[in-house]
Amino acid sequence: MSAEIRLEGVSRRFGPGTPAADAVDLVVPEGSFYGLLGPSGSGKTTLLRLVAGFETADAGRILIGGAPAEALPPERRDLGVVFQSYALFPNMSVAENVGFGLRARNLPRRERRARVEEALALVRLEGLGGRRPHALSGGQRQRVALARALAVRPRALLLDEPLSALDRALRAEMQVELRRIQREAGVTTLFVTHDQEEALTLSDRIGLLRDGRLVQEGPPRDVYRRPRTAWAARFLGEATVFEGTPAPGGLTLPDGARIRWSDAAPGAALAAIRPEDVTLLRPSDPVPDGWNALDAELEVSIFSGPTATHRLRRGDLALAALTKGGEGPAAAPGDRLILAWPPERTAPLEG
Amino acid sequence: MTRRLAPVAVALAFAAGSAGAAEIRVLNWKGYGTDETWAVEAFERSTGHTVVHDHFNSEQEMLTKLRTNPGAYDVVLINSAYTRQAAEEGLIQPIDTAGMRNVDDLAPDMATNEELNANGALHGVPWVWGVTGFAYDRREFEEAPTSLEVFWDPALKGRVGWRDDALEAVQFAALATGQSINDIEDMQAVRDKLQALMPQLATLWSSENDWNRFMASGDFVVATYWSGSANRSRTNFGLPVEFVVPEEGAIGWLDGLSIPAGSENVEAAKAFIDWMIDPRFYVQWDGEVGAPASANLEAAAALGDQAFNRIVLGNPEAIERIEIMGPVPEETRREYLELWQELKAGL
Amino acid sequence: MRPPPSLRAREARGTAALLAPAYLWLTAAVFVPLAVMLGLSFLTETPFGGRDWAVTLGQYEDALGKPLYRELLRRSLLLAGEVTLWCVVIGWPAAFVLAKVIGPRRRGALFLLTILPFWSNGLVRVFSWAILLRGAGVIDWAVEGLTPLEVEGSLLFTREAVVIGLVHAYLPYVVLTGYLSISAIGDDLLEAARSLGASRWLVFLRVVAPLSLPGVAAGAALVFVPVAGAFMEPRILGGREGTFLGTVIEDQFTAVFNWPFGAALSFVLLAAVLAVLAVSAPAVRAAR
Amino acid sequence: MSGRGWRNAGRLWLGLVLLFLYLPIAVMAAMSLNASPFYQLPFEFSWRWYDDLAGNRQLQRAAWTSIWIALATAAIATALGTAAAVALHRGPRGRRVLEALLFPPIAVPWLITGTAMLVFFFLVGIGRGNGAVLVGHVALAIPYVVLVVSARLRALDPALEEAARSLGASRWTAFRRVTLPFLAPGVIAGALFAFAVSFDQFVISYFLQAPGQTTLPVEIYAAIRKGFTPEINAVSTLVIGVSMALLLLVARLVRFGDLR
Repeated sequence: MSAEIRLEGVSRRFGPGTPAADAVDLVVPEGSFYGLLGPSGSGKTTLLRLVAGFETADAGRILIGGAPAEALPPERRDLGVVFQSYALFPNMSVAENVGFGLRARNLPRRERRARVEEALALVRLEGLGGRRPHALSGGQRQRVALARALAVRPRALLLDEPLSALDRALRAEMQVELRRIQREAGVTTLFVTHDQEEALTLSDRIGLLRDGRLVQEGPPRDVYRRPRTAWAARFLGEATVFEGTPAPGGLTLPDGARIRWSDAAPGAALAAIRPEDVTLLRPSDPVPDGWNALDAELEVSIFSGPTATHRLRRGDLALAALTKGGEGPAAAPGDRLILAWPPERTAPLEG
Repeated sequence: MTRRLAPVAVALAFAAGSAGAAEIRVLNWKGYGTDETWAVEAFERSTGHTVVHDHFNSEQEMLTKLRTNPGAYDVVLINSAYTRQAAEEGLIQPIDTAGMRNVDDLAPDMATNEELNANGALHGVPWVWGVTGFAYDRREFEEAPTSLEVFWDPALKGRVGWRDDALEAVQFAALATGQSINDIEDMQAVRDKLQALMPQLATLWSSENDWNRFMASGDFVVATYWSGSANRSRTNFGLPVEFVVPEEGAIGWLDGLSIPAGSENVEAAKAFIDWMIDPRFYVQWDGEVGAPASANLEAAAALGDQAFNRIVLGNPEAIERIEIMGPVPEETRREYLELWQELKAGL
Repeated sequence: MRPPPSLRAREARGTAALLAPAYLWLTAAVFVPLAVMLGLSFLTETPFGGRDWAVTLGQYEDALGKPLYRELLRRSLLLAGEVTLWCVVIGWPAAFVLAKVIGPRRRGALFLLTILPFWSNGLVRVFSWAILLRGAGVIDWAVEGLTPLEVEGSLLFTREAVVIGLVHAYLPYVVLTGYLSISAIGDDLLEAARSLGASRWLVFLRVVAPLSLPGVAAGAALVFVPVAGAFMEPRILGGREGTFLGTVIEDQFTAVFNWPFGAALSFVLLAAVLAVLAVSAPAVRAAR
Repeated sequence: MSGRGWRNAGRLWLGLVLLFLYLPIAVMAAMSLNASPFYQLPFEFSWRWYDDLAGNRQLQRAAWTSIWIALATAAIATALGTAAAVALHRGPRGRRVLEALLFPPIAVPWLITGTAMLVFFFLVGIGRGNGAVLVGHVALAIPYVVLVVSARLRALDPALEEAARSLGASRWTAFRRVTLPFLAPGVIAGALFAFAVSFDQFVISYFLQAPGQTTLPVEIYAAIRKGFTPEINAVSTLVIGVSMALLLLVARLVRFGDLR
């Protein structure tokens, strides 16, 4: 019953500045959990509101389950929306909130009550039906908002940064809950957030959005392993970006060092490496053959429990390496070390 | 001392005159004779007509109501100073007094008053007349003041009252500077006189209610007032006040009853006006409530000898000093208003 | 490639449908008549009863030129400013107490009790003030009875009496609009501010005041605007001190038949009042 | 000063404000029971003015006319005003102009608006009568309703209506079941304002009334010209008494307190 969400060339501009959406093509496969990730002001909420019908596109088509929806008013799009502020109706009890959509669809009272109980059970809030929203905790309010959206068995679920208002510990727990509930309901979900860890852990597919343009889309692992641009590399996780002149199988840094990668990307002048893929070696240690190796001067090592972060410098190039807490050569700031990593870990960038 | 009129007697007198029951709409000040319930009921019983009242609070509002409601009124009270203007604007129609029994008893000089007979035809039946002089609280004065100068008496600084009306203020100042109210030459003298009056004033009154309350509570001890109202303050409200026609002269006014141009009940209107100038109506009105002097000599004569109007307005020497208010061109009226506002604003 | 009858167009039509009844009614009953009066203010005479009239700017030359009317405009704006100031100073804290200190059970009743005085007849209220403020009136009797103070002379017929009468008539506007905007400020906001160590006064100043300013400013405008044109309270309570532009405008309609000048004066007053609001609006926004 | 101290100071302040608001009304009520027609002290209890009032058919008729016109005005002005406030809240183009247009009916002295209406209705042929009076009253009441409801609307979280729409409620259902309950205090305050503007409206009624018809303020204003009798205080005291009872009843029904 769940449906695919498809955006084709969707644009929306608020006045002269950068467009909120610039010819965006995006597909949320049926039943999947799609994380739309972007800094604030990137237009991600606008995209969500365009799908929900609270905004009207200047151009482009929005298809839900293959049917055009851009001319439909919000109430006829059959979508469940969870707002960042939860937007629970202050003058209604939890049960009335969750049952609101069912009442709008004129379901008989008996069935309505059953569906409300079912939705509350799904979010583990049985028995709280009589409470008023302002008598609930943040986590509870968030789950009521979810139950309300799911109760109508929508064709798709739209979540606008649903966890941002929660504290750290509760957020981690709710991430797991959210994913469980979505799987059980099997509903197509478009989820908007600026928190990359949340996007990576929850999503089947993620899309990176910048200034209204979809920079990259794909499974989290692929997008993380093979960012398309320098911005994507730096925005999603941490990365060291090398800039040089193209060379066969890699590129040559201004200071002559060679960076090799295994993909077929002739002519690429930029490449990125994740700090966790780098192994730190003493100059005297042997470098496995075929690996990249750069020597640099250690500036600082930051120990943070399970891992340690190392900042190094090579001329005007800042480099970073991440090692498990206890491992890595004993070195003091100012020592020279070798950063080594296999070519397949290097990600050539388009621009 | 009030003698209840036998309704039957009244009914007989008017039975002949009624031509089909009509609804007469009267436009007048509120509580100024025509809307006395007993008078209206007596008239309605005897003629079968019904009487409905609408009120105004200034002559300008009365004229505005006539201008914007052609045909809405059948009888309207107009001060003789405005009758000519209303006639020229075509707001009121000439009155053929045939069939009006009491017209013959009207005081000749009033019946032929040139203002009421604008462009040669009777436009306003003289009804009541009176004087604007002043009244004082007799408990506050050893001997009765007789001159307007009492308002400028330094001993009474801050304890005198005037009406908040530019025309009346200028006319009183004219009298106080020896000029005629209908022909004021020396406006500078008027301005200086009024300038000197300002510090003397406790406040300005603009309605009978104001006057009665300010006098009763001692806010002022002497204030300009209308003779009819002074009569009411004594009879109806029992205030210890005496009315005075000042030596320098007083502002006389003559109120006439007119029939608006668009009226459809002219005969019924004439019957009502006839009843209003009937001595029996007047004596009861004066006795129970207190009224200005009647323009009907029979009615004036029918008053008891203790009646206020007979004592105060009866003596010829006082009448001599009264000058009836004439029409004032709009331009002059605005000039007086601006002067009065400047004085009040202390400029 | 715009979608067929786009949502935004349908939304705009919906909004227009909601606006239309109220604004058509206002147009027919207020704006057109006032436009007629505005037209009138450019004539020499009221075109009734066959008077001849001509188009002129004379009315405005007098209204703005003559010292009497300029002085009265100044006094009227000052009076309106003072009354508005008193209403805000008295009404704003009262609104805060009503919204945040009084318990929910009694708040509804007290909220309505502040509206009730509006329903008593304006004239009777003003006369009641006349009774209260008169020398040997009820207040004097009470003050002399309860306190050693000796009240010399009466407050009646002074500018203070007019201010008291007007503050009494218009205070509820500030209390109510203030209440409506303060009650919308979440308690959690106040608690957060208190938890950060702000004293009660600082909370009012830094949190409640800025957030409720738009409501109170709207209330202040509802006071300032009509008070500038008031004529009943000044005339009855002001005595000789009671001459303001409002009373002069009334005279043009009741003492003389000079509608054009009366209209010109009121449009000058309206322009002055709107100018003051336009100047104070940014100040209010800046204060937030 | 401790928290408790400040709260009591606050309650005292509100108490003083209410005392100030009700002082003249108390005097009015007292004077309606005082025998002297000119409010002379000493106070002498008497029902005299209430007896006169019972006999005064004209004043009673005026009071009833005032009440039903005020109720009609409140109903119409509140409906139109609330709709306009909601529309304005959506920020249509020209919103600033539309909001500025609300001020002239409040700013221009009612004397001018009254005369303007009289002239215009006369020219257009509507003429005078209770219909014209109602048109005038509603026009003066609408701005107050719009301003009061807008003050409340500003505090409304826009996502609420959007949430309802997304759940399948049409624009009207969403407004009726979500926005309106939140607006209740504002709408009721607006209605009470509208009632007050009409009930206490002298100028417009005076100009637009047909002969023979009258409303309470007009009756009182005219009576004041000629020996104002405390009968007027009696009818005003009765009206205040009735409306106070009515208001407290409304307060019971619509618990303003907890409607955030």
